[in-house]
Amino acid sequence: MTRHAGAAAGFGALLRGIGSFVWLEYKALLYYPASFFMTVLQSVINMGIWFFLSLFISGYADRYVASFGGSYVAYVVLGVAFHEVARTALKSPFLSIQTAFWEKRLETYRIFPQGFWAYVLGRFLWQLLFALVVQTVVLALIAGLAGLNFHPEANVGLALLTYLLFILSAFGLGLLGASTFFFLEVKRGVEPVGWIVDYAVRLTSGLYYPVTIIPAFIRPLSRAFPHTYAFRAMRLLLLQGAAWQTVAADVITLAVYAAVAIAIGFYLLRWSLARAEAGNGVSAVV
Amino acid sequence: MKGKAPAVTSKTVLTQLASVWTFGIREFRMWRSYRMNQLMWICDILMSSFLFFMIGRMVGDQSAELLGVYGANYITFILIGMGVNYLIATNLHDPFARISRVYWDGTMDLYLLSPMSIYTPLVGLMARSVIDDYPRVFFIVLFGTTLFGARFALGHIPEAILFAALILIASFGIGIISASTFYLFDFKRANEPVRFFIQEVMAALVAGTYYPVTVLPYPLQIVAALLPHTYAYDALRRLLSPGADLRTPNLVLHSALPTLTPIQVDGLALAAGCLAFIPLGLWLYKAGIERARRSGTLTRWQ
Amino acid sequence: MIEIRGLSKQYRGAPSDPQGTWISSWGLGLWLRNVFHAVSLSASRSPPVLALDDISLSIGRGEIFGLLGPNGAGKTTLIKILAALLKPTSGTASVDGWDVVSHPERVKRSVSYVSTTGWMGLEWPFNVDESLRFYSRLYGIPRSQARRRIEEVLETVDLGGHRGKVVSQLSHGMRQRLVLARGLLVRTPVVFLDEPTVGLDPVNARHIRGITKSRLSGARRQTVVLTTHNIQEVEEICHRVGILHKGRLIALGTPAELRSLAQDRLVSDLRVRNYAPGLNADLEALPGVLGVSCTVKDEAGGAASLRIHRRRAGGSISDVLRLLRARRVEVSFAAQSEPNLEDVFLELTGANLR
Amino acid sequence: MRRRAPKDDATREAASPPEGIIDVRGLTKVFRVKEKGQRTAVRSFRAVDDVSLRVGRGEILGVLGPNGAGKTTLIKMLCGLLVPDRGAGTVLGFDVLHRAAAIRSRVSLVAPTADIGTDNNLTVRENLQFWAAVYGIPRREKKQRIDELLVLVDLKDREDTWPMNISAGMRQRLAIARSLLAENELLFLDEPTVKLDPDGARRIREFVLRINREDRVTILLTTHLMYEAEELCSRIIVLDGGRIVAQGTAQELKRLVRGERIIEIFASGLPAGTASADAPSADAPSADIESSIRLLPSVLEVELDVWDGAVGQGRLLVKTADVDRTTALLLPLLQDAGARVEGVRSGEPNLEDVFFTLTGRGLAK
Repeated sequence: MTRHAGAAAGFGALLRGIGSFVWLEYKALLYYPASFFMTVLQSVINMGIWFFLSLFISGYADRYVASFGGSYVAYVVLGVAFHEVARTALKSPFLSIQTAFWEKRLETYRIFPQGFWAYVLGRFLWQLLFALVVQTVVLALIAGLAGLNFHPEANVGLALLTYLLFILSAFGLGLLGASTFFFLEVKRGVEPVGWIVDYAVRLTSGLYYPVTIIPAFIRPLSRAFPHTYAFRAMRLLLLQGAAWQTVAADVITLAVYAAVAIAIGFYLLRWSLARAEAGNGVSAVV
Repeated sequence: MKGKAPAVTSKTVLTQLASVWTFGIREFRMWRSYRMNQLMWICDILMSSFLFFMIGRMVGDQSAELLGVYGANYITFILIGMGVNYLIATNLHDPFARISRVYWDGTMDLYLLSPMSIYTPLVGLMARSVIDDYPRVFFIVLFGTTLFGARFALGHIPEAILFAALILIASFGIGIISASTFYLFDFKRANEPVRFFIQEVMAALVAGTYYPVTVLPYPLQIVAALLPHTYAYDALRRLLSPGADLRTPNLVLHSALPTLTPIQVDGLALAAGCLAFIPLGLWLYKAGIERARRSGTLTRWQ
Repeated sequence: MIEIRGLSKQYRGAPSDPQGTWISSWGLGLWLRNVFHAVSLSASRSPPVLALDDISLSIGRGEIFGLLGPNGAGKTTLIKILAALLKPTSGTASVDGWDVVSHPERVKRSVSYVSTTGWMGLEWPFNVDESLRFYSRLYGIPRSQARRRIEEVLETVDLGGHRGKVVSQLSHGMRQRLVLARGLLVRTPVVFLDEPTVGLDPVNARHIRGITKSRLSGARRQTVVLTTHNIQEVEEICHRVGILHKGRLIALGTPAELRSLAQDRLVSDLRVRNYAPGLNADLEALPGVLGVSCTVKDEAGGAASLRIHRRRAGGSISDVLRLLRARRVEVSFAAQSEPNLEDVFLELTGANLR
Repeated sequence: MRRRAPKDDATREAASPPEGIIDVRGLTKVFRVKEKGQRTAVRSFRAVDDVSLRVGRGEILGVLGPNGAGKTTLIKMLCGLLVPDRGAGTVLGFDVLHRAAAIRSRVSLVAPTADIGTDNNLTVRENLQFWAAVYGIPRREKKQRIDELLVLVDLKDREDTWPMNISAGMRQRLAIARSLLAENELLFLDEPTVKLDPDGARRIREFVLRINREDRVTILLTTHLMYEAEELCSRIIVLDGGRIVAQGTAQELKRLVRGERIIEIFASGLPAGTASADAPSADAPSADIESSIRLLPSVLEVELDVWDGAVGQGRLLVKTADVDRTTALLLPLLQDAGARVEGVRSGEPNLEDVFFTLTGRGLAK
């Protein structure tokens, strides 16, 4: 019984810790409002580039996306918006650990019983909310200015569920990547998991062009990443107005992917952290 | 030590050049100790080229109608755009980053406490683009032609080199302006607004790296006319793409100056950019240093 | 309170490859190299570093224990192990009855760890007050108590007047006090202070020493372990001292006990005029003189400072003075000091008298 | 090593300064600090306030003060890295306000963190090569000068090591070697021993004295360590809150501390008498030595305590207002009287006491 009470108290402490880190990120944003503005602008520009590029070649490309509503512009814009959020989730854990490590805050957080996990989760939560808001605004902007042919009977609820599972899968991969910070000692630059996923996703998951035009020998690679299932399901649901039966397999795959990736990622990160403390520690100076 | 006083008292142009050379050597050593990292950008070039190769597959081989004056090969069109971006990356990005670094690690004080010109550390950076950027341009051409079916016209190589030099100088001017904001306006964060707006916002969106400027709404085309990038992309694509048209006007400024050929207009616009940005950059940089000398913000430590 | 038995810590050596140290690689090159090191047993990693070598020690409740040693002696490593931030390679350690390896979470609840070396890991968007509120939440201090405790520690470290300042506006000394305040928020049985006064001017340093002595050890009855390479600090506030050198505990005892280790030594400081080269050799030839170090300040006037290390038995300062008088060297000042901990340290490690 | 001969344009543009290498009056610097908070406010902060000082050729001047006293700000103004708000004067004969660039190219600075100016991508020797080019040292002199400096700072055997693999003390010496490359006659050392362990700090101090003595480098150094200033500096100025609160030699400053100090001397061969049961008589030799000590300047009180009359073993306590002067005279006097001094201990005031006396800031309890 005491064990349960202890676990509950620990969980409560973790939640308060997460809240504190969200507060910290919020203060950081107020401290440098310019960087907030620049981040938003960057997202708008990135979307703008892909919008104009897809507009430029839409005359040629529309026929390749006939099964997704037939508009290449809508196809790309939707993909980019969703991908940016997933990318945030993918990169967040590693970047959080890296930043805190070099600012010598990581060790400080280890002083507190739940500090490390509160930090990783709190920062992830903040960045996710931030990215969601920004990408929604950007999407609304494009839809308002140029018009996107959303299907009038789209199953929005299922699309949102898919989106959530997609983000969770990416976060699981992110935790996996973050663990390389300690056990592969990737202290600078980028980590391999996120890097490989990012590259492979851009090339094979159907983000910028349908999977069908990829050479057959590369195509199997696309099945290894949650993005492929998520992009297909969300585009079918929102642009084609597909029934839930069409995307059920994708959604279930995503759910399994999310559960497995988060479990493995969490376990590996915990293990690598323990390994680091048995070795050279988690501070920048030894 | 020799007792005889050296004849050289104030630094001559030659000794200033020697310091520039030393900065270049140092850049090379740094590059060399990070040499494994070169693998990363080779992967990067391969990935980007492959990405646009795939997008190009949707366009197909018969894209003369799409590209208009820029010939008929979409991957060539893209690779020239990316190549120019790689070529000017160091010049645009590193001056600010380097000034920021010498501020944070305190070396700016020591640089000033020497007979060296205040511009030497910046000019030394140009060496970085020789070892860091030029090979990228080479690799993107190599991969493009061998793997992704890009074709280049070889009839105007000297003119193309001239245009490459012009955009290098102009971008260096923008780089110095960006660096001078560090001291002039106390932009001490990683992101610097001047470069951000010129490069990441305006140039990225409207100069036409991935699509011709003509696809943009007309007001954005006017914005594009203000950027040196636009003219570099235009001229280099016309000069290097097979089947390109050297005569038909394409940009806003081309139509405004109908008596000159588009290439001539591009050249004039780029030269004007160099003449405007370099002196402005040097002046702002000096003003920034003087301002920091008054406010005591040359380096982090006080 | 703290029990340490046979504690050792070995760091994996950082590769010191002359072309591209670990810090200079990132991305693909770094991954490949690290994977290679991970799978290859014969990889040419640099040898491991033994940071702590078989340390045994026990520290009682309410004690102020000083860990003295030069840079790189292993002081910080020991403290980090005791704070459960690092696991030992072998040996055991327990803090307040909890083993640091098997119960790190309990140990973390029993200790405050204050490290002020280098960049202190403060939160730049927060001001002093917000920082302490942030830390009190991470410590899980109930909201109802947090306010009172924050006021209390602000008063202790004398930052009450600066509560609205963000980190970038604080001076170095204030930042150090803010880190100390973080450690004081919880009333743990043990407090670790890692170089609490390094780089501070005497006023700030004394303030922190005062807090350590009167507040932590005195009023709050906390056990304090502090590391320092400042000898006066140890003599001033520590009940007991351990001297670490190259990872080994080479001496342990009260400051007075340790001083007695160098009991047979005396150090005489003389300031002279008309110093002439060659005097050193003659002085060293005197009975009981172990060594003479001399710094000449003004060659023309022959003004110099002499530091003479002597054995207590055999010879006396008179011999020195007589020799100087014979050489017409004018003594403007003479002082003889009892060995202090610095001399003990130098005696034990042989780091002076090269 | 020999200083380079005065540079041509230096001699042409400014008559060689007879009044001192540094001669400044009324230097003042006010910083405007942005208070970023709920509302951004600008607060001004007087970092250096009306400082006048003069440094002669070959001198080591110490600037002593707590953190934030304005030491670094003062140095930066003297280097030409910071424009003073008010004040005038010359450094190396150049006007501090209008010829800052000329000053900058002729002085050297070692910053408090040794890592400033040390590039981790270059080895020890390559670092010096890099800076040699920055300082415009002719190619043919470069190698020889670097070799000499490496020997001087005792880093010859580490010349191919990466800076991060040598100790903090060695990096500090590398920084000093870097500053000596330019062979400037004026060197600013900003807290040269901060963050070093005692042994490392001692080596730096010995080294500072050596370059001052052998290379005739004029040095201005800042520190907040009292004994360091005392050991190194021919003159010390004490800075607090941007103002000079005292200046003089270490001895002069110590004299400022009011209150008595005690010199304790253990000796044999002292004339017995006082300690014996007999009433002190005028003809006893002990009374004689006591009274003659009492006649020495600054002596306030004398107490002789002989516990072994046979060999005259005992202790002499002298209370004085000026330890140095008394000691200087006391020791020969005792020797003349045939006493064999075995030990001297003096409660000498250190500069820390001076500092507290001057700034009126006691211990923060």
